[in-house]
Amino acid sequence: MAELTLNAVGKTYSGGVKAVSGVDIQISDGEFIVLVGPSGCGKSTLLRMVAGLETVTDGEIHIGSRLVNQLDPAERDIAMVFQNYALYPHMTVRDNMAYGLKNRRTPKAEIETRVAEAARMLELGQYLDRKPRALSGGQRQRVAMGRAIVRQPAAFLFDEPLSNLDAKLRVSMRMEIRKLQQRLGTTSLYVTHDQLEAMTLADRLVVLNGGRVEQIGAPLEVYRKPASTFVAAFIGSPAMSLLDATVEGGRLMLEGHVLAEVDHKAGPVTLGLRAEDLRLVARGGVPMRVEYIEELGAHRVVHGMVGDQSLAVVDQGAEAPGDLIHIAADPARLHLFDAATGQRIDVRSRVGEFAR
Amino acid sequence: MAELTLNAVGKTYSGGVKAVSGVDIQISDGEFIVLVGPSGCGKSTLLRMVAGLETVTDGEIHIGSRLVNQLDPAERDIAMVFQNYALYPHMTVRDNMAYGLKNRRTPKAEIETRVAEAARMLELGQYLDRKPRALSGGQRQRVAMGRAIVRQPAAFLFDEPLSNLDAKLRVSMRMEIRKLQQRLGTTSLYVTHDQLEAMTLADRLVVLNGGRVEQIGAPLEVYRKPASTFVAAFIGSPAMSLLDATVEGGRLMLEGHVLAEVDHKAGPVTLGLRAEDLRLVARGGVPMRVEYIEELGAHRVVHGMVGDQSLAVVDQGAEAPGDLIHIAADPARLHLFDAATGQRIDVRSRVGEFAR
Amino acid sequence: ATDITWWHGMGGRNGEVINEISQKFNASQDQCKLTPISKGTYEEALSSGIAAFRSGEQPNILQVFDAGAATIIAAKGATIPAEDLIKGAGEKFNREDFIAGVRNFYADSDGKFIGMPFNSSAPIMYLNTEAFEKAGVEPPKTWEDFEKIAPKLKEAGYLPMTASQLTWMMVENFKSRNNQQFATNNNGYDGIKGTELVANDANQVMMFEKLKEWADQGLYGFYGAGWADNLKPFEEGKAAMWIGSSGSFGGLQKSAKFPFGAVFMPYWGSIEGAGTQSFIGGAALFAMAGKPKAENDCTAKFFTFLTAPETQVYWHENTGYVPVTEAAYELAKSQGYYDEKPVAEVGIQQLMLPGGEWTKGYRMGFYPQIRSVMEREFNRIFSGEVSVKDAFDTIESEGNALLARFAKTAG
Amino acid sequence: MQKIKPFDHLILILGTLFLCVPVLMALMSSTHTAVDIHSNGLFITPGSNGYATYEKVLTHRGGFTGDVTGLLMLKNSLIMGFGFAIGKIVLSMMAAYALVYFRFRFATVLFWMIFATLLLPLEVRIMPSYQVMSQLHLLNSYTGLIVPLLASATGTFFFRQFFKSVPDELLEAARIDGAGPWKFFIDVLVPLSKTMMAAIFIIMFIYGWNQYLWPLLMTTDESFYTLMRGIKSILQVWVGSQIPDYNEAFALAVLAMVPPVAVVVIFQRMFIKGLTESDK
Amino acid sequence: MTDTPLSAQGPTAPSFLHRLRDWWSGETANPVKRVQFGHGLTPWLFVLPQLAVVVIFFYWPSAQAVTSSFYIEDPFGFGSTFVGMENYADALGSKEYLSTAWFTAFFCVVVTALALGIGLLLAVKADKVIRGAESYKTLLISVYAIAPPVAGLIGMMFFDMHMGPFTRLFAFFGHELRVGVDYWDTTIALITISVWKQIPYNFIFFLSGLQSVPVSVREAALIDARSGWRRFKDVTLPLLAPTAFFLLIINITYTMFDTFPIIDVIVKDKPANNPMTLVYKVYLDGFKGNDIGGSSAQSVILMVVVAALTVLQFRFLERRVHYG
Ligand SMILES: Nc1ncnc2c1ncn2[C@@H]1O[C@H](COP(=O)(O)OP(=O)(O)OP(=O)(O)O)[C@@H](O)[C@H]1O
Ligand SMILES: Nc1ncnc2c1ncn2[C@@H]1O[C@H](COP(=O)(O)OP(=O)(O)OP(=O)(O)O)[C@@H](O)[C@H]1O
Ligand SMILES: O=P(O)(O)OC[C@H](O)CO
Ligand SMILES: [Mg+2]
Ligand SMILES: [Mg+2]
Repeated sequence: MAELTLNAVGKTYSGGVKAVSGVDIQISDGEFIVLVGPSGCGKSTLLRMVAGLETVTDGEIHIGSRLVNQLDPAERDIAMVFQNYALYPHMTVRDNMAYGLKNRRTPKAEIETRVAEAARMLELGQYLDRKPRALSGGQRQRVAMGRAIVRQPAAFLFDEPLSNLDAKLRVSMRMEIRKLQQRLGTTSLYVTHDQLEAMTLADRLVVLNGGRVEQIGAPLEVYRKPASTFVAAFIGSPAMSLLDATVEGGRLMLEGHVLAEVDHKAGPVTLGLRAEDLRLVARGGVPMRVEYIEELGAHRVVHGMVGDQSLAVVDQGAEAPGDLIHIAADPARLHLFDAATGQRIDVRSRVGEFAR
Repeated sequence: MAELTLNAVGKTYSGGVKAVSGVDIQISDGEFIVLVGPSGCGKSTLLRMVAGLETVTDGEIHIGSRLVNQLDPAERDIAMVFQNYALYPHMTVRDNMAYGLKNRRTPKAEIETRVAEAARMLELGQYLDRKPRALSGGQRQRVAMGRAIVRQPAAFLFDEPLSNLDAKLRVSMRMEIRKLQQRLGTTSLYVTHDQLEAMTLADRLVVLNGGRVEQIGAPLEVYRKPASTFVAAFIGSPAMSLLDATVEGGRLMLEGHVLAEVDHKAGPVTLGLRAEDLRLVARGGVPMRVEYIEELGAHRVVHGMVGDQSLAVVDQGAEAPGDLIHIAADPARLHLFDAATGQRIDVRSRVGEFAR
Repeated sequence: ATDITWWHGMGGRNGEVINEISQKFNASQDQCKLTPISKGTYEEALSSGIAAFRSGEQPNILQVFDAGAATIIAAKGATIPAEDLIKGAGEKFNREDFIAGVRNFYADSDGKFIGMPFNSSAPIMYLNTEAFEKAGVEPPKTWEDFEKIAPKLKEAGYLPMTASQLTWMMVENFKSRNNQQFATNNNGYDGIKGTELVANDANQVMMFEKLKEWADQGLYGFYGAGWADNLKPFEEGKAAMWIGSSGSFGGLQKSAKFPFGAVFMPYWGSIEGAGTQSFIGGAALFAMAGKPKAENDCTAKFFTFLTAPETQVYWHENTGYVPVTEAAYELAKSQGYYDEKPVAEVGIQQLMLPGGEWTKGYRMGFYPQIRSVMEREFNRIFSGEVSVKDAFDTIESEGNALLARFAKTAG
Repeated sequence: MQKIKPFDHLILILGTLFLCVPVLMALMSSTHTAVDIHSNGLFITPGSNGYATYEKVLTHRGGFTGDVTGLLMLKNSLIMGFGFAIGKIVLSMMAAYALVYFRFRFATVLFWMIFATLLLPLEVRIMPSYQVMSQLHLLNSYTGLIVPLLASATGTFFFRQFFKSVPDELLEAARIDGAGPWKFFIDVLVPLSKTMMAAIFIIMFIYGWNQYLWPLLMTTDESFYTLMRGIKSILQVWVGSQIPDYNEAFALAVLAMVPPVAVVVIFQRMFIKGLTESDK
Repeated sequence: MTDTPLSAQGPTAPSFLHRLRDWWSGETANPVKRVQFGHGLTPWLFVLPQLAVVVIFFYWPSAQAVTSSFYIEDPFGFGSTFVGMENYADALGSKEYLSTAWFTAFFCVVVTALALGIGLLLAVKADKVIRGAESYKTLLISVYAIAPPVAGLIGMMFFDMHMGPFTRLFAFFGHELRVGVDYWDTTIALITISVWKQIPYNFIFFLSGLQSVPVSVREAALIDARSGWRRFKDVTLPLLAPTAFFLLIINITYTMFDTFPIIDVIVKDKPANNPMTLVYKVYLDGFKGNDIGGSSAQSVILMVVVAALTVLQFRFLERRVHYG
């Protein structure tokens, strides 16, 4: 167990591709950090640099107090869980788990205890003598976890460990991972591009975009105060609707409707609205033409157009496509972003419910 | 475009495995039917029998008015989208789409128009000359769709077409499929094991279990009135909590708490509670010990124990693990199932809010 | 005991007889122990011997077939002349003990034995006795006789003649039987440099023109270069005559289901001085150089043992090859072997016919390749692709080119 | 569901006949006498000489020493087959491993150097090869018989393709588990390659088993005779004046087919699968 | 879409130092594996055995062959004359050599085409049938085990001029088959036997190739096309291309090199004017004719031709091959 420090870490692949640049992250002992971001943003590269599977071309990585840039993966005292498990297909579950320990010359008795303990924890006891091919996806996933736990490493690294599982299994496995990590208290770095997974697992989220850190923060903080339109659109489901709005004389205007009073200079801004922050009002509000509706059982997501910009609203009502409805939101729940840079604008005061 | 009729359809594999039995489904022209069910329940088998990729060992399948049991797949006038796309890797996107038409001796000009139209619809225009390997997952998925729609067949068959995509893409693709099907009005049979997908897409859901039809109905009907504990647990996320309860003298009891008055004979029953139907009450209600919490941004799912049975509640509050909270629900939202058979019990009257 | 090895190119029954003879030799004395080793075919044995010699791994004795003789004899340092070897070991040796036809083939121009003649054969003409009776004709002595009787045999429903291995029969032994020059430089005996083939001379061309003519008239059947393909019609009783090896006698006894006899291979009455002996076929044994004296002495001892009448007769009767010494021939005769099997005597008698200027043999390098050229051209002659004259012009020019190449190998 | 038409079976039956009838005739002919075969050609029906022939072939003490029996030849053929197949697998797996799993200068050059050996078979460079062997004092040894044949690229090529298809993550997992190059090779790669090894084994076994010219040149000791050499020495007299013991040659050939066919039949499933796996 | 392509930043050119380091460690832009073991001695230890065998038993003798090709040499090694390119000139200038070369090319094309074609046909059918598939496979593969000289012998007997069944068959159709005498008749025999011997090999590989074509792609084709032939031509065949490419190279190597025992048997040791391949000629002139210089020159020519062919195939054909 240890701290993990990334200091201005960067990676340029030999072809010249700059996959990661200037990443600074300070991870305290026992913390669960989730790296999120769209495909190709450098999550795996970063993780693999920590693991020692890729050379670090810029910056420094410390595990505990050791500078590990030059160390072999095996010397870094980390364990990794791969997206496709990467179990050794010819070894039994037991041997898969024991292999790393054997290579470290752990005494036999000790290996047995640790494997038994991990198997108990992961409820794999009855499968110890099976080969991976005779296991279901979820069970394989747990073996991969087991292989990591028995090692009792300084840090766990996970690269999209759940993305090969079906939706139902994914939900139950992510709970198990969380519980396990809390029990063991091992520093963890977890990569995913599923934002729901990111939200539920992380102590802190690191949102990556194009090889750079876009925002670091607790999940709810990131959810409530996205630092940029990129983060805003990436975190939350359905995605936050982003609309073009303007500030005119301290008033925030959307398609000709005044939404709120804001303390910001005049000009175009990007307005972010989460579907669950909006509600229907009988009269007033901003008019929206209903386009189509997703019935999710527990609630429905109404998609529609305000002017020619699209917007989603969560609702329990009974609108049908084609209806004209009126929506409103608490001004405290509006998000404003710089129209040019996409950076969050924290306005000092907002007044009134939008569109009286 | 046509109706699709399955009449007592069954399938016994040559090994003797009975994968599907006695399935009756009547699909009207233009309807979108989704087959759901857990892994191995026979969804693919059923679909493949309709496609003609598996022999039908029992019953009859009609497409339009034709009995197709003995017809070759190419003669059935259906198009299929496979889970792993099954694109021809050596053909360009254009050729992939055109191939089925060429084989039907469609005139060249006609082929071109149709491919162009499909490409426009699916925003594939700029990729027409690429080979599948040079496309991202989502783009491949659309090509597979394109290959199906250019054919203008009597029916579309989809076998888990989205399960290889990441969560975000899956959401956007499922909307596109729905829109497309509505625009084309082609009868569709869609297999998935993702219940969210099933809910949002289907005109009617067919829930399969162990090769038999468990329930057929509109998504909300299935969601609101699941015909069995199997359906109840399968449809809805988080899954409906199922708890052991008893009816004693017309009163429904859970762990010693009276929940409602029901018109049902005394004895054990299974009680179904959806997380979003429950709410927290300051006092009274059923006490629940909080175990852990999933923060989903828009809301949180609180998991806890009532006695030794687990239960999930959707909430916006601020409880922490270890807290004792009290929950209540509208009796109209309770689901009762026969403890032995798991079949839904429709009780005639229920009185009062549970646990005053 | 001193160990010596013998590499040979014989298989089947012949190979077994070689083993038997070796065992007899080993049993006959106790200073030397001989081990014979089969190295595949004649060509494979020669090539193995060459490869081994270049690496210093050569055997004491190497069997080399007639066509390969020039190759090994030209390589002066590769062998010890058999005569020197035997004399050096203090054993008796007399050239005159050998029958006339085998005396010169493996000797140098002075008549000194380089190789030790061992398994010798002669080309003879086998006859289907029934056919001759049916047609009421006598076996031919000359080709002129053949021209007379052939149409009658044909009338009697037979293919008058086939012949195996035309290079051996109709070129090499045509030269020998008709006492014709085969190469300049005394048939190649006098030196490698400047030796040229004499192939497109009038008589040689005439022989093949006749053959072609007979083939066209159905008097002679040509079945390509394969030995057995030409033999088969005779075995099946369809052909009345077949020119083959004296060594084929053993096989024919098993495969021919009719009485047959044999006569000398015909010559041309029209050619002056014709009717001489034939060249020997088969192979000889060469003592490889580079071996210690003790081993060489054993080799010499074995050569002497080989030429002993008893050994020769044993070999002769078991394989069909002819005995190489007069004494052996006499022994076989005295045992009444030829009364029992008169055909077995034809080959040796033919080898004992009087010789002529050109009958002692020929010495040409790369001769196996020259044979290949001839075989190719013969096929073309009989398929009508080329005229006989043109074919022999080609044979001569390509053959001379090969001989010139060979001359360069001497350095 | 693809409908199987009788036509498909017809083609297969014709193909099987085309391929197998000659083999069947070899088997049948081995039960006739040599003279019968010489006069009548191959037989499709069994003859009466089978027992005698096979008994002779198996127990006849041939050769100068009388040690050359069918069983001795069988033993040597097996040594050739196994030695070659195993040697080939070991060498080519190791080489392919280095080429695929290591980052080192010249890997491409080395691959082409090894691949080039497909261009010139042993038969064509046989004389210089012999000299090399003699300079290395390897004549008359199993080493000399087997090792030079190993200088060919097929196996390396096969394994290279296969290793390329092994998921990258396995190596990564193993490295994190502390496995070095040797441990990874022995603990992970070798066990994973089992089916591939079976496939290569059969192909190479048959290749080694069928060698003729090289053993002929390389060995002078009768104790190295192989079945193939036995067959050839029976048949070689056909170019001359004798009747070869065709029946014995066919009998040896039939015997020579037994071990490879047994290997094929036993490993067939693995064989096909092994070859397939490289394509993934 | 969530893709944020990094190309927006544009790939920066690697510094000279980077490139130097990469060169030194053998790092290339397209490594075979994402992660590889470092350099050092270990990889050499692994290639060393194979490398040693290849160098000692391939390159060393081959170098000797190249050297010999510039000499005319006495087989026993007593004398040799340096003749420069004369051996090459002799070979290339000879009509026979050129006609042998043409025959080799023709033979290569026909045998490869037939062996691949029939092997493929049988593999496709065997892949399709279920009943009896195992027996077909076993029988077809077993033929692979038959010894080459015996294969040759059987072939020779089938084509025997006097009693061969094929000779009778051809006679029935009015053609007198004279294998060993007539050039083209011999060609027919050579092709038939060579194809026969090679079919099982191709069958094995095609069958495994077919089994690796994704089932779902085949099913998609089943829905798209009614005609089995079209499905095969448009979908199966292109997907088999990698296997076919591999087999093409192996088959060409086979016809060029490994058919020589068959030729040897069919021409009964005496080629006369029968067709033969270049390798047989090398063997004939070198091993049987003891002309070391000439045959070395021929084998060098052969090596160059085969190398050129291989490079051509890799450059022009492999590009069309679609790999997974
Ligand atoms: N070996 C490599 N050589 C060159 N570029 C590479 C290499 N590996 C990755 N890249 C590039 O680096 C960038 C980051 O890749 P990385 O695998 O880290 O993305 P990721 O965030 O893990 O994406 P995903 O969610 O799809 O797994 C991508 O643009 C990718 O194309
Ligand atoms: N070819 C076959 N032979 C024998 N049994 C089979 C065959 N194919 C499928 N089955 C069995 O039939 C049952 C239904 O399989 P099917 O593929 O239809 O399931 P599914 O509902 O599509 O599952 P999934 O969600 O995992 O795709 C399973 O128990 C399976 O094991
Ligand atoms: O078969 P043989 O031993 O009689 O030899 C025949 C010829 O002379 C070989 O060149
Ligand atoms: Mg990644
Ligand atoms: Mg399925």
